[in-house]
Parts: sequence; C-alpha cells; structure tokens
Amino acid sequence: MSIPIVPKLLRAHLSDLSANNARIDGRSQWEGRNLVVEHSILPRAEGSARVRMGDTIVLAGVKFQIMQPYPDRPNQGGLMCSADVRPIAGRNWEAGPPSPEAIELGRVVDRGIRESGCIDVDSLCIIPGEKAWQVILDLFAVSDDGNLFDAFALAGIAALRNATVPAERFEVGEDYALPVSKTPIMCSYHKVGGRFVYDACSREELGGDERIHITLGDDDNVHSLQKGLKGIFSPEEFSEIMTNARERTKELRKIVDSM
Amino acid sequence: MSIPIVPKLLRAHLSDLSANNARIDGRSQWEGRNLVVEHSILPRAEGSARVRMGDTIVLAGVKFQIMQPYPDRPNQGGLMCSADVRPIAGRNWEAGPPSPEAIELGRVVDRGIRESGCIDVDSLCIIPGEKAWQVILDLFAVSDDGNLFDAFALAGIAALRNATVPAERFEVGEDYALPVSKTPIMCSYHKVGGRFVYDACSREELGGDERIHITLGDDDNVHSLQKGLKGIFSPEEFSEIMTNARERTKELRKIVDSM
Amino acid sequence: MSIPIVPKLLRAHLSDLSANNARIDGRSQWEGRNLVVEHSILPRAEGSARVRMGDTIVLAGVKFQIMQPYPDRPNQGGLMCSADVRPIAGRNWEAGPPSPEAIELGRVVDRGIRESGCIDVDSLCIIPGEKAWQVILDLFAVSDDGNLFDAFALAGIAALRNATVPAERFEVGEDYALPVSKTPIMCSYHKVGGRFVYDACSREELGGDERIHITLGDDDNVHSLQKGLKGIFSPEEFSEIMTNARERTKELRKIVDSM
Amino acid sequence: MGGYGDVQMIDENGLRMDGRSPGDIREVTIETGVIPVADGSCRMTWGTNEAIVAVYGPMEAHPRKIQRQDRAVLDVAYNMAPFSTTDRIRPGFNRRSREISKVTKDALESVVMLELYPRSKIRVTIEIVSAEAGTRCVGLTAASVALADAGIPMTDLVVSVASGKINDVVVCDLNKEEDNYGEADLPMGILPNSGELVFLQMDGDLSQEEFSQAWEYNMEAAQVVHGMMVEALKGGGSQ
Amino acid sequence: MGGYGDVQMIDENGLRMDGRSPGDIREVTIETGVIPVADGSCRMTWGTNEAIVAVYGPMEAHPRKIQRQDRAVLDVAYNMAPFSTTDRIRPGFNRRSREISKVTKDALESVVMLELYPRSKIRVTIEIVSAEAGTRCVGLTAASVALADAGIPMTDLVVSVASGKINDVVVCDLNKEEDNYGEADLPMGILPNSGELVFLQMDGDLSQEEFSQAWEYNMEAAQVVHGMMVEALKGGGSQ
Amino acid sequence: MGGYGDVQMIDENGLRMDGRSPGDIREVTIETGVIPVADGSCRMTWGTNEAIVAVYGPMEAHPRKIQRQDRAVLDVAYNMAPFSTTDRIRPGFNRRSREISKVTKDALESVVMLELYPRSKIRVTIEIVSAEAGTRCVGLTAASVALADAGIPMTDLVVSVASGKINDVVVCDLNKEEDNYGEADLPMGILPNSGELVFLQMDGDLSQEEFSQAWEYNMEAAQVVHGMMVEALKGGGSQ
Repeated sequence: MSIPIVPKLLRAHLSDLSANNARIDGRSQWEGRNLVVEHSILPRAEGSARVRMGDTIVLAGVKFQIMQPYPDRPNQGGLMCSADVRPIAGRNWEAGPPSPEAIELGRVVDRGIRESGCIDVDSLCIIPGEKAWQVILDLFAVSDDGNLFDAFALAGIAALRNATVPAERFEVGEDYALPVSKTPIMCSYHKVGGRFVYDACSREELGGDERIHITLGDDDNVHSLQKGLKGIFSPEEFSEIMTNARERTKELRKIVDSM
Repeated sequence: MSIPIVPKLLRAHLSDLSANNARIDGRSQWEGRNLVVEHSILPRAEGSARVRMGDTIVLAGVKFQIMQPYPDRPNQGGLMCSADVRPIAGRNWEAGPPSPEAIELGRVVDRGIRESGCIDVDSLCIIPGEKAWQVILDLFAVSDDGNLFDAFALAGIAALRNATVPAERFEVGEDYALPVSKTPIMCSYHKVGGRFVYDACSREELGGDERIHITLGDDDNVHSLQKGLKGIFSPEEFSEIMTNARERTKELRKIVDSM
Repeated sequence: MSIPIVPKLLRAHLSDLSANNARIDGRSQWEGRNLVVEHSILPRAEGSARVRMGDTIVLAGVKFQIMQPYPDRPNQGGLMCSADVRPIAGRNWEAGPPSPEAIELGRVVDRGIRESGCIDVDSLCIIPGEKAWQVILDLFAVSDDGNLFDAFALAGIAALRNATVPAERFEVGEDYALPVSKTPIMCSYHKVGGRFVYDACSREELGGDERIHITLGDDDNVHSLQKGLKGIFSPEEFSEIMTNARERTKELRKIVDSM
Repeated sequence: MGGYGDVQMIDENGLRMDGRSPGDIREVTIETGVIPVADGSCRMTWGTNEAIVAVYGPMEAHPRKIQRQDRAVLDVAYNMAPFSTTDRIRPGFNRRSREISKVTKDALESVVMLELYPRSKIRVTIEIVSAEAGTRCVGLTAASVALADAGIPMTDLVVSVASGKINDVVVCDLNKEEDNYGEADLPMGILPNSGELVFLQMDGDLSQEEFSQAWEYNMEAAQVVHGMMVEALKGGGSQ
Repeated sequence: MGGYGDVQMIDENGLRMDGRSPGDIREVTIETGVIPVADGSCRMTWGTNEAIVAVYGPMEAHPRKIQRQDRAVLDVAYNMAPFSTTDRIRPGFNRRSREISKVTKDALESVVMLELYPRSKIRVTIEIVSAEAGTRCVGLTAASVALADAGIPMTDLVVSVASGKINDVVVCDLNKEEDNYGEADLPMGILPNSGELVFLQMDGDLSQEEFSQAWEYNMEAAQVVHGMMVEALKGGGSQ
Repeated sequence: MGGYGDVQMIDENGLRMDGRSPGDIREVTIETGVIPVADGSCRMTWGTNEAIVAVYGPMEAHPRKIQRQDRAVLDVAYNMAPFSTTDRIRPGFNRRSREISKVTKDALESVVMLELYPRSKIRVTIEIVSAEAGTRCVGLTAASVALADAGIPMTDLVVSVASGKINDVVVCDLNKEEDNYGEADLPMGILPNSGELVFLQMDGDLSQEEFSQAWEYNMEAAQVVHGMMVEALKGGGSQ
C-alpha cells in the first residue's frame, strides 16, 4: 500500500470534531455505519458472503481442497485464511506481493476465527492419516472506505457458516454443511482526534493514530487482540473499548446467527 | 523490455514511405526478408533449429522429460513451449522476470503449434497413467531486428520436426523420431505508416502501430490469431492480410517440409 | 549490499602506509587480528561456533534433516552450506534476496569444506536408497569489520566438529558425534596499497583491490581458490601468499583441532 | 481447446443444451457506480461470469520515470479471484493473466483519448469474481463501461464477444460446458459504431468458412450488447 | 494455540514444572554494545531465547522517495536465524516475520522522537539466534535497549512481556513446554513509567477474568525487567 | 568434483580417451560479428561447448543511481540456455550463474578501460547454448573477444583455460567425460602479454606439485588460444 501523506489540516479538523464529541461523517463515537450482510453470492465458491459497511465493500469465498494430514495430527484437516487487497479497492492499494498492511489484515482475521475454535478440525478428517479437508477462506476487498478488518471478519464467518463441503465432487461421500459451532466477532476501534471511535471510515483512518482489534466469542471470551500503528493508549482507554466490544459483538452476532 | 521513446520523425518518415508504396529497407509491402533455416545445430538438444530472417536470428531446442500423466488424461503426454528474450538479443531487452512482451510471444507461438494438433499427445504415452513424455520446446532470441514471432514459430516447428525421442537414455525403449503430423506456420503483419506490411523489421515495429499474427495449418485452417499493441483495424484490412497469409504460409511450409 | 563510494583519500592513505610497510590498524603485512573461537553457543543447533576476529563476529549453526538419497547415489547423504549477511552486520548490508557478494561468500566457503572431503557423505546414510542425513551448515554474520570469508570458514568447520547427529529425535538410533575427518582452513589476502595483506579489515577492503581466498587441507593440499573483485596479480604475488597460507593454515588448524 | 470425446451438445432442432440458437448470447446485466471509492466502476454479469472493474484517475503518474510528456499512461490489470473457479486459483504471478492484461490494455489504448491527460495515469483494474467461459471478453467490455462511467473521453466503447465451435457447429458465446468440449474460440473486441476491431485472438481449428461465420456472429452480438451498455450508462451513472 | 491433551503442567503446590510461581518470569540477561560496527546494540537472553539487535543511524534515508520532511523513518526488521529453532527455518519471505516486524515498528515509533531527525533513517534489526517462546517480546524489549544504547532519544523505554494460560491457570511468561500446551498468549508492550501500552496482541481463549489476571502479571513483570534494562544501560554502554 | 569410481581415463601411452596428450586442449573456433544488432559479438566453440556473447555500449547508464562519475559501469551476465545441457535447465534465478557472472565481471573490469566512458554503461551478455565442461572459461574468453570486436579499449585480452586431474594425472582442459570423473578443476584467466592473472578459481584436491603442473598447462594453453583470438579479430570484425 502506498502511504498517503497525512494533511495536518485533516488531523486538526478531526481534533476539533472530537473536542465537540462529533465525527467527520456525523456519527456518534460508538456508532457503526449502515451494514448489509448477504450470502451465497459467488456461484463458484462453496460458501460466500458480501458485507457492505457504509462505502466499504468486501467479499468472502470458501473453497475446499483435499490435503494429507500432518503426521503428528493424522485426524485433523486445516483452515487457511488469506486476505488480498488489490488495486481495485482504492487508489492507495497497489499491485505486487502482499504489503505488510495486507499481511497483518489476513493474519489478524485468521487468528480471530481460528482461535475461537468455531471450526472443529477433527471433523474435517476423511480417512485418518490419508485424507482430510482443507478449508480455504479467501477475503477480497472491493471498496475500501475504512475498517476492512471488521468487514473481512464478518464476511469470513458468514461465508464459513454458508459453506457446503463438496464431498460429491471429490467423490468421498455426500455433500454436507460445514459444521461451524461458534460465531467469533471482531470489533475495531481507532484513535481519532485523541479518543477511540468504533468503525472508522477512511478519512478517520488517514487522520487518526493507533487502532485496536478485539475478537470476542459467543461467551464473551477474548480470542484475539491486535494493536496496530503508532500510538500510545492507557489501560483505562482499553477497558472502555473492551466494554463497548462486549455489547457490539452481541448485536453483530445476532445478525450472522440469523442468516 | 524497456520501452524506447518513438521519435516522431521516424513515424513521419514511415508515413511518407508508405504513401509512396515503399518501405524503409527497400522491400515491397508483402515481401519477406532473406530467410535461412538450419537444423541439428545444438549438440545437447534432442531437436534444434536456427532461423535467420534478415538480421533477426533465433534458436529453438527440444528437450524431453518423463512426466506422470494427469489423472483425467492417463494416456497423454504434454507439450510445453517457452520463449525467452534475454538481453543478448538487443539493447532494449532487459534481464529479470519475463516481460509482458516475452510472455505474449511465448504464448502466441505455443498456441499456434499446440492448436494445430501437429503433435499427437496420445503418442507420447509410455505407460498409461504412469509415464509419458513431456516435450519442451525452448525458443531463444539471439538477435532481434523485428518479427521475433514468425522467427520463433518457424524455428519451433522446424526443431520439433527435427527431434528424436531419447528413449534409450531414459531406459524406456529405442529412440525414435518424434511424430509431427502437420506444419503450422505463422505470418505476422504490422501496421506501418497506415497500412499493414509483412515481416516488419525493428524500425518498422518501433515506428508502427498494431500487429496481427495468423497461424494457418496444412489445409488453410486457422489455428491461432492475435492482435497486439494499440491500434484499430477494419474487417477489410484483416481480410487482405488473411489472403496474403494463405499464400505466404504455403511457401514457408514447403521450406520446412523439405528439410 | 549497497556499494559505498570509495574515497580517493582513503586509497591514497592506504598507499602511503603500504609504502612504509604499515597498515591502517597498526598490524604488519601478514599479521591477523585477535581471534576467539567458541563452540556450543547456540542452544537449538546440533553444533555451533562463534568466531571473533577483531571487530568481525560471526556465528555458525549445524542442523540436520532426513533426505531421500539421489537415485544414482543411494548410499550418500548431503552437505548444504548457506551464508547469510543480513542488515544487522553493517550499514551497507541490505535486506532482500541474497546479493552477489553474499552468494559468492557462501559458495566459496562451501567449496573449501566440501572439496576437502572432511565429511564422508557415505557415513550419512541411514537406510540405503531411503533415508540419509542432510547436514545443513548456516553461517550468520553479526558484525562485519572485514574478511567475513575466513571468519565464516573457521566458524563453519568448528561448528561441524562440534555437531551431534540427532538420531534419537528422529527415531533412527542413538545420537553420535558427526564424523569430521579433516580440518580445511581458509586464508584470505587482499591487495591494499599495491601489495597483498592477510586478514583485511573493512577499511582495507573498502580502499583495496582484489582478494584471493585459499583453502588448504591437513596435508597442505589445495581444495579451493577464488579471486574476487577487480584487479590483476602476478604468479610471483600468488606464490608469496600461497607460501604464507601454508604457514598460517597450520596455526589456525591447531586452534580448531584442540577444541 | 478441449475438443475430444463425442458428447452431443446440439440437439436435432439445432438448439444448444441451454436452449439457445447458435447465434444467441447468454443473459447479460450491467451496472455502473458499484465501487463507491472509485472514479468509475462497473459490475457485469454474463451467464454466471461476474466481472467488477474499477477506474482510478486521471491521477499523478509516479514514479516519474513512467510519465509520458504527451499523454496519459494506462495501467490495466486483469485478475481472477481465488474463489472464481471450481478449483481455487492461487494468488500471485500468472502468465495467462499477464497476457490478458496486456491485450486488454492494447485494446483500450486504441480508444481512450490519452493525449488529453499528459503526464498522468489512469488505472483500470478488472477482477473476475465468478468465471464461466469468456472472462476476457466480459472484462474488456466492463472496462470500457467503467471508463465511460469515470468520464474518461473515448472515441468509442469496446464490445467484446467470442464465438466458437462445438460438434463441428459454429456457435456464439460458449458457456462452460460447451467450452469444455469446444474446438475453437474466437474472441473479438469491436467498435460498435464503425464495426472496426481493437482486439482479436483465436485458438483451435476453424476452416475459412467457419471462421467467417464466427466473425459474423460476433459482429451481430456486439450490437446487442452495445445497446445494453448505452442503457446502463444512461441509467446508472457513478455516485 | 495448542491446548490439547491433558498433560499436567502445574503441581499440587501451584508451582510450574521449572519451579516458578504463576507470576514469575524466566531468567533474563541484558548486554549492550555487543556489535562493534553498529551505532547501538543489545544482546538479550530470556530463558533460552537469545535476541541480538543492531541500530544504525540516524543516517541518510535513500532512495529519496522514502524520506519524510518532518521526521526520520524507522526501518524495523525481525527475523529468526535458520538455526534458532529445533526444525531449521528456511531463509526468505515469511508472513509471520513480516507481521512481527510491523507491530514492533508500530510500537517503537510510538516512543522514538523521530521528529528530531527529519529526512533521515534509523534502522533497527532484530535477529533471534535462539528461540524458546516469546521471541517477539524479547526482540521488542532488546530493540528499545539498543536504541537507547545508540543514543536515540525516546520518551520511554518499552518493556514487552507475555502471559498465557496452561491447564486453565493463568501464568506469566510461558516457556517452551508450557507454550506447546498453552491455551492463550497475551503479549504486551508497556511503558514502565506511565503504565501505558504501545503493543498488544493476543490469541487463544481467555475469559474476562483470566484476561485481567494475565494483564496484571504483565504489568508487574514489566517493572522487574525495566530495572534490569536501566542497570544494563548504566553499566554497558556502546563502544 | 566427482572423483569416485575407478574408470580408466588415461591409456598406457599416457593419452586420453579422445587421443589428446595431457597438455592438449580441445578444438576451438572463434567468430566475431555474429549478432547483427549488437555493438560487438563473438561465437566461440570449444569442444562441443558453444558460447555466444553480445556487447552493447557504451550507452547511457540508467537509472541514474547506477552511474559513476569517473567511469563506465560494466554489466556482465552469464547464463546457460535451457537446451544447453543433457538435462534441461529451468530458466530463472540460479546461484551458480550469479557467482560466475560476478567473477567474470571482476575479471573483465580488470582490463576494460572503464575510465574512458564516465556515466555510461557497457553490457556484456554471455549465453552458453551448448555446454560440455569449462563453460565459464569459454564465456570469459569469448567476452573479451566480443569487447574487442565492439572497439572497447582494453589493456589486454583475457584468455581463460582450466586444467584438472583425472586418475591422479594432471591434464589440461577436461572434456565432459573426464569432468564427470575429475578430481580437481583449476580455471584461470590469463593476460597473454604479461602472464598475469585476472581470474582464478579452483576446487577439488591438488597437491602443491600437481597444482604447479596444472598452472603451467594453463599458461601454455593460453598462448595457443591467444593466437586464435588475434586471428579472429583480424579476420572477422563487426558488421
């Protein structure tokens, strides 16, 4: 990703807004953007979802491959999560090998899903020691207006819950729905104008400081955290966003679970 | 390939020549350059050819490997065609991974040969499902004075017709001549000074517009087409060069078939 | 490696010193820097050594993998030697794929060790045709104040002599000391101010010309030579440094053999 | 081309397995303004193909060495998303995509009025998120719509269509099953107002008569699709 | 996290297999000035982890396009040497190392006073030559010592520590065996003077109560390590 | 080096399998001006080795950061074509080729009068289209002929020859079969007028006496080849 120069004016403007408890697009501190989650939208994928949060749009597609289990875990399949932000998604994203930003994106989303244990890797075994399913979750950004992390995480879990194991095509039995037992949800907070806000848009990302990503599970357990970018935060600030994340993840989980 | 800046003077000069039905090296519109085709010139290759068209010189070498057939085609071997234009061939060709120009070159020549069906991939089977020959045709530019496409295609089919399957070295029977049942021939046309000419030299390529490559088989059937570079052409222009290609490919096929 | 511009002043200074039979750090023509060789310093490696020559510091680590022997040499294991000079070692070393300088370093050190026959590759066989040990020697520069070649070669042979074959961890028998039957030693000479000196420091490398690397075995046999960098030398000059190398390698071999 | 086996793909009435006549194309939808952050964009479905295209620019061309004093540079990338095909595609370098990017760029450069924007860059990114057969045609057509949506002046739109051959019959716009058994493929990029061409590829085996028929089908189909493009550009418009 | 199996890692007295109490850290040593040719350096051992860090700069930033008019750029690379682990690591590109390099850079940029050196570059190279568990913490902590050793002004040192969970018990600073069976890992980068954070990651499974306990352990351990860092910087000093 | 087995490569009369005496070289041919578009070129066959070399320049060195104010930069690449060996070589990065490119460049820089062309670049490309044994020597020798053919001033030509050892006998210029069983290889790059060296490598096992013999053979062979180089440069000449 090419790094845009941050105009001082934008930072000053965001500070002023923040001092008046306002945001650049009129939202309140903890308010998310308009959210639309759709599934089954990619004809060639075994599971798919499209998430739109304001002007941020992402796709997620699930594909399956047959792998040989690792010798020390003969009964387990695998989960691979790959995030790609290609130049289509915004003028600052460039072609070429994955940027550090894209690598971080993919790894943070991967950890949230993986560590929640929502996919039981033992259930992916076909023949112990010989064949197992590898689930591949590909996250794809269409339009980046900020907070790709949450959009990817949401599309990812929605696509997994939408996925069918293509056993017939691989001639190893009948198709069945991929068992996904939990619904990990990520919420991201950016420090903008000196305070943290939920679901930053791209201008807030551009003129802001550090961001914190929190993934919580069905029982409010913490599955993944990540602080990104330059910035210092206090335990009190963290406590405040963690409290918000507990509420917000519940709301989002309802949307995914009802699909 | 580094892209040379096209001098406006050259374009103007080519236009003037064209208006007078002339070309920069004195040839007529459909006239090819001096052509020499030699074979058996590379001691380590199982088949080889050298083609010289004016100051353009290329080599083609055929090597064989044993591959496992693809599961869905257990009786078939494979053909791989790879074109490399390294810095030796001209001052604008640079080292590094293959340029878009070199990739296009290799793929267009490959398609012409492959789609003609001149190599019967079923004849490359050694043991069904286990072993088959992979034929590898490597095209190598020594001197690029324009129209590498035709030189590569001609050297490629000549080298294939010159090739011996090295069964003894691989301990799978006796050596035999690679069966090549047809002789696909490519003819290339560049738009220079507003009209198409056959077998452009490098100055014509530099000061010209689009190019069209036509590969015809023994029976005049079309096996491959490609339009390259910026430029617009009419159905009538295409019809004219197709007519020319039907004549010219017959002449070139005679040269190859008589070797 | 980024190439620093050589200040003419440094070259002139080195010439003056040379004319007075002196060196920039006060040593005589054939005098090496302070040398410390330590072993067993890397807890995760099966064999290791640290060499400090003046302000040049390197590490060597030996790891083992199980490989399938090559079909034509079913009773042989393998030796792989890899040298990496990462940005930690000096301000002119840069990240990225290995530079030509680093490739040359690794290959020259590799040849000296390999060609001496100090490792009997037949002794690395576990099950003929099925399993054999691959010995991997990784050379790692911590601080480059010149003459990484000799430091790497010395650390390399010391680490190999320190190595234990981890047969128990791989469940193929009991651990045993890697048999290393010989002690090849490299000595390097740089032309500085018009004459060759032994064990150049980085300022001598920077302001000098060509370098010559000589690896001699236990019986003074020559196992590897390499001339690097721009420069012309006479047979007489070569004869002089070869004579010196015969003396110096004996001294260094004593240090390694006594460990 | 595949072309092996003796699967019957044309019935006794001359109709294809999906009910189309030889000259018919699949269902097509076109939508503009689908990427809010882009200067122009287009989503096009064609059968179960889906291409999404973004246009950014004209913007500053950097690094400066890629700038041209007398015109804009056009940066065109065609890519297939990992989930766009039955077997997942590994991201990364790919000779096929490089070649399609190049010929698509060659076609678009023939119509975009680059000389209006010296020293600048226009970036066109074509992403195939669902692939059936004929993705290069869908991508090129959608790209010309996205350029128009971005307000970039062009001498004409480009309509790209392919015809081919199955069971020795020439047909227009092969679908996936037809493509598996196809004996030839002739994609063209057509300027609908003049009937001229900016893009042409072909592989397989076509006699001169078959070739003429395929050419004709493409020319006719281009007019049909062109109508839909114009309609979409009237109705949609970038946000 | 691993977390499978029912190996018992805590004894009846609440002590761990290496005799530590839940809140104890492993043995730590810190040495500065260990790389003669660098502007600042640090070798830190932590259990059988060993990190070596070199700092070069401030120096000219080139190529010029990476320069910033109002501050220095900080170039941070974290890498594991091939012989640092039981199974050899192949040199080359590695997504894990790229991510750790990025978050380490993000943490250090939060304290280094980059605005003092416009248009220049400071390069920090972290090499793990022996890895046990917690290498990213050791690398970040050693990097802040090496920066101080190079005389680069910082608003505070960074101390990085991780706590985790084994056998459903929260413990500080997992060693290798504990890590193999660990159920969670919470590394933090703490400013010892203010108790604020510049680095935070976590993966695994922690209830809100467990999370608070792990957080607390890290805060306490940071004070212990901070004392040793200050001591090393007094005693050692760059050559 | 191989060096295993007990194949007899020297007969009772001290002759080698191809009839040569120990000090003899294989047949050599040299031709200049073989690449019409290059500024200088050379084709050299040596046994069944064939090297083709092109020289381009002096020309503008770009990007500007590679320029040197006081001399030309010399860009040297050695490469083996895919069909040059019994087993096909995959194109692409190759540590062996990189090293040979570097030592060849080091050798040529020692004789080319680079200071005559400040800020410019001279490009030397060596392609081995048929390989037997000793390709680096053939490439270096042919490169110095191609540079002369391009009219680039040099203080001397470079002649490169290798001697080795088979069956414990030192012989000059190993052919392919000898190389398979060879016990040592000593390639040298010799200035024929002064007897000085610009290139030296060696691997294998040579006693000090054997080493002296191999050295002597190389010096003698260099004079023979030098005569042929001078002859070719008189007769041929670039187009």
